[in-house]
Amino acid sequence: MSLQIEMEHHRKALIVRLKGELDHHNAHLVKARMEEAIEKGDSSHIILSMKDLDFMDSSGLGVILGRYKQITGKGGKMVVCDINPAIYRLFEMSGFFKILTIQDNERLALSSLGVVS
Amino acid sequence: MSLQIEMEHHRKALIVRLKGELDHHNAHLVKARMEEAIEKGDSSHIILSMKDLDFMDSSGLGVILGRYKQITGKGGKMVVCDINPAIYRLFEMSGFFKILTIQDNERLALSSLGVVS
Amino acid sequence: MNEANFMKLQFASKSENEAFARVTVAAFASQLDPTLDELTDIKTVVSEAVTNAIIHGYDNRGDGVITISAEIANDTLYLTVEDQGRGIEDLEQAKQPLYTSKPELERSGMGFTIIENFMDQLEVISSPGKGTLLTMSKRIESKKALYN
Amino acid sequence: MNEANFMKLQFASKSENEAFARVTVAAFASQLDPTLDELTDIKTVVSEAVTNAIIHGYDNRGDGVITISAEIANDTLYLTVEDQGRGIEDLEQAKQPLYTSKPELERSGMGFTIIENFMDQLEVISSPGKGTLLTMSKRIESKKALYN
Ligand SMILES: Nc1ncnc2c1ncn2[C@@H]1O[C@H](COP(=O)(O)OP(=O)(O)O)[C@@H](O)[C@H]1O
Ligand SMILES: Nc1ncnc2c1ncn2[C@@H]1O[C@H](COP(=O)(O)OP(=O)(O)O)[C@@H](O)[C@H]1O
Repeated sequence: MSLQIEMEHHRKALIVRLKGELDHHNAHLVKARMEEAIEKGDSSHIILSMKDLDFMDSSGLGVILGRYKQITGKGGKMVVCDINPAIYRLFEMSGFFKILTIQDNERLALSSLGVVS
Repeated sequence: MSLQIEMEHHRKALIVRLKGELDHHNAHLVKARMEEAIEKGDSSHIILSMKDLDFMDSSGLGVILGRYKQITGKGGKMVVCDINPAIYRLFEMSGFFKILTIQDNERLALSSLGVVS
Repeated sequence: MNEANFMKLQFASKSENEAFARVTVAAFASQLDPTLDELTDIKTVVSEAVTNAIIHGYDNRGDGVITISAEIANDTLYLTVEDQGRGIEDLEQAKQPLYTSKPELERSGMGFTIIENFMDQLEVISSPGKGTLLTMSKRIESKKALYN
Repeated sequence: MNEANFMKLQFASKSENEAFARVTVAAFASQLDPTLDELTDIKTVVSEAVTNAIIHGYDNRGDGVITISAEIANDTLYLTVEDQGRGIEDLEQAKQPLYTSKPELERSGMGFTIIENFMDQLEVISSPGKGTLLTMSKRIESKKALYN
């Protein structure tokens, strides 16, 4: 019932892997960790991997939207990958697909950003 | 959160494998299924395997004691095997080891009864 | 499983209880033998309603009490989530997709929309200064129905 | 996690709620970051107390109400389990290992003994015709204490 946040810099992309359950209780952690990495790091883009995210509610939508605004404000892009069907429905309902790019997995996300090694 | 009961006749022994959680809610099922098998079958002994039993409380102790009395009343023996530490403590607390034989696994249980093929 | 069953849960308005509330309602609802998707819907709805009570109802103070009740009657789960917090002034506005009164907290404004989508029915009763009561229901297409 | 947290749960005296009650209290207690052994102890104790309320308190009728309360203060879990059932006439006898008033139901008479063993403290208040209240506590050797 807890959340783990894993981060990896890959060329110009910051890969963020969320594992466990993302809700209001831990959304501020995701915000703080990502905000810091975006400000300090030299990544232009964010890849958000939800492969091992078992649960997410609208508090997750809020924190993702916040980071989307942050990275696009710096001229970067955000790609979300490995979304399970339940989270897909939340994205759909909120019209996120109009602004977010989604990809099946990290590899495709990287290549869509043109940062594959 | 439910219980599965698997039964197998092996020579003169009835092997009963309990899987899941054994409590008051389903103890009567264990009683009914085992009672029937003991009465109808031609098994002299019972081997109770708890390898995949994740939870048991004192309702389990009651139904085991009941079957112990039933099989010994017919001159048979009862061997319990693959007990996890939590269930071991329940057995210990209730003095069950004075009457029940325990073995590490089914194979040893069978050979202790002298019914290995 | 056909006789009505019920439970009522009360807990402190602390964010660590959001996961606890989800697990509890899901454990209760599992008596209806829902699919994994249905269970996720229910967990999400509980999470939305409880989070709203904490953030909006009690302004993130941990000293409020949140009450959940659940009843299973035939194949339907009836659910209520209640707080004695600040209440909602304009309910129609609150229910608009993407509307939030706390954008500074990075709220998405999607809570009510999600609840309405995932449940068959939602009724909200709220009085400013008194609190908010959500009454919901969801029919579970019980897998067991095939055998009974 | 150091501020006190609490929850209160009420449910119908039906045997399908035994597992539900175990899961709920375990989910709440998990905030103390207990070991798996400690969590199993807590689940077992809840199972014993709730089963007793159902079988003995309410004589297996499903129309009674069982109330559980739990509080976490510092590193200790405080737990109560209450019914408004038949009550216990002779408490000393009831607590004897292997004593049961319902041997015909294959009860082992080990419920109270297990509760006393698995919890640090047990107090029983019971009045015949009125009901039974168990008050218990257990200190959790929090793994988190190492880091805080
Ligand atoms: N329990 C509540 N108490 C007070 N206000 C609430 C409550 N639930 C919802 N609201 C109001 O309704 C608005 C919309 O809620 P919701 O759709 O869940 O979005 P969000 O929680 O992201 O703001 C909230 O911003 C708040 O103003
Ligand atoms: N909630 C209760 N209401 C009434 N009687 C109870 C209750 N809990 C326990 N008792 C009495 O105490 C006895 C001992 O309980 P316990 O040690 O749990 O064994 P068991 O449940 O196997 O009978 C019971 O047989 C019953 O007579």
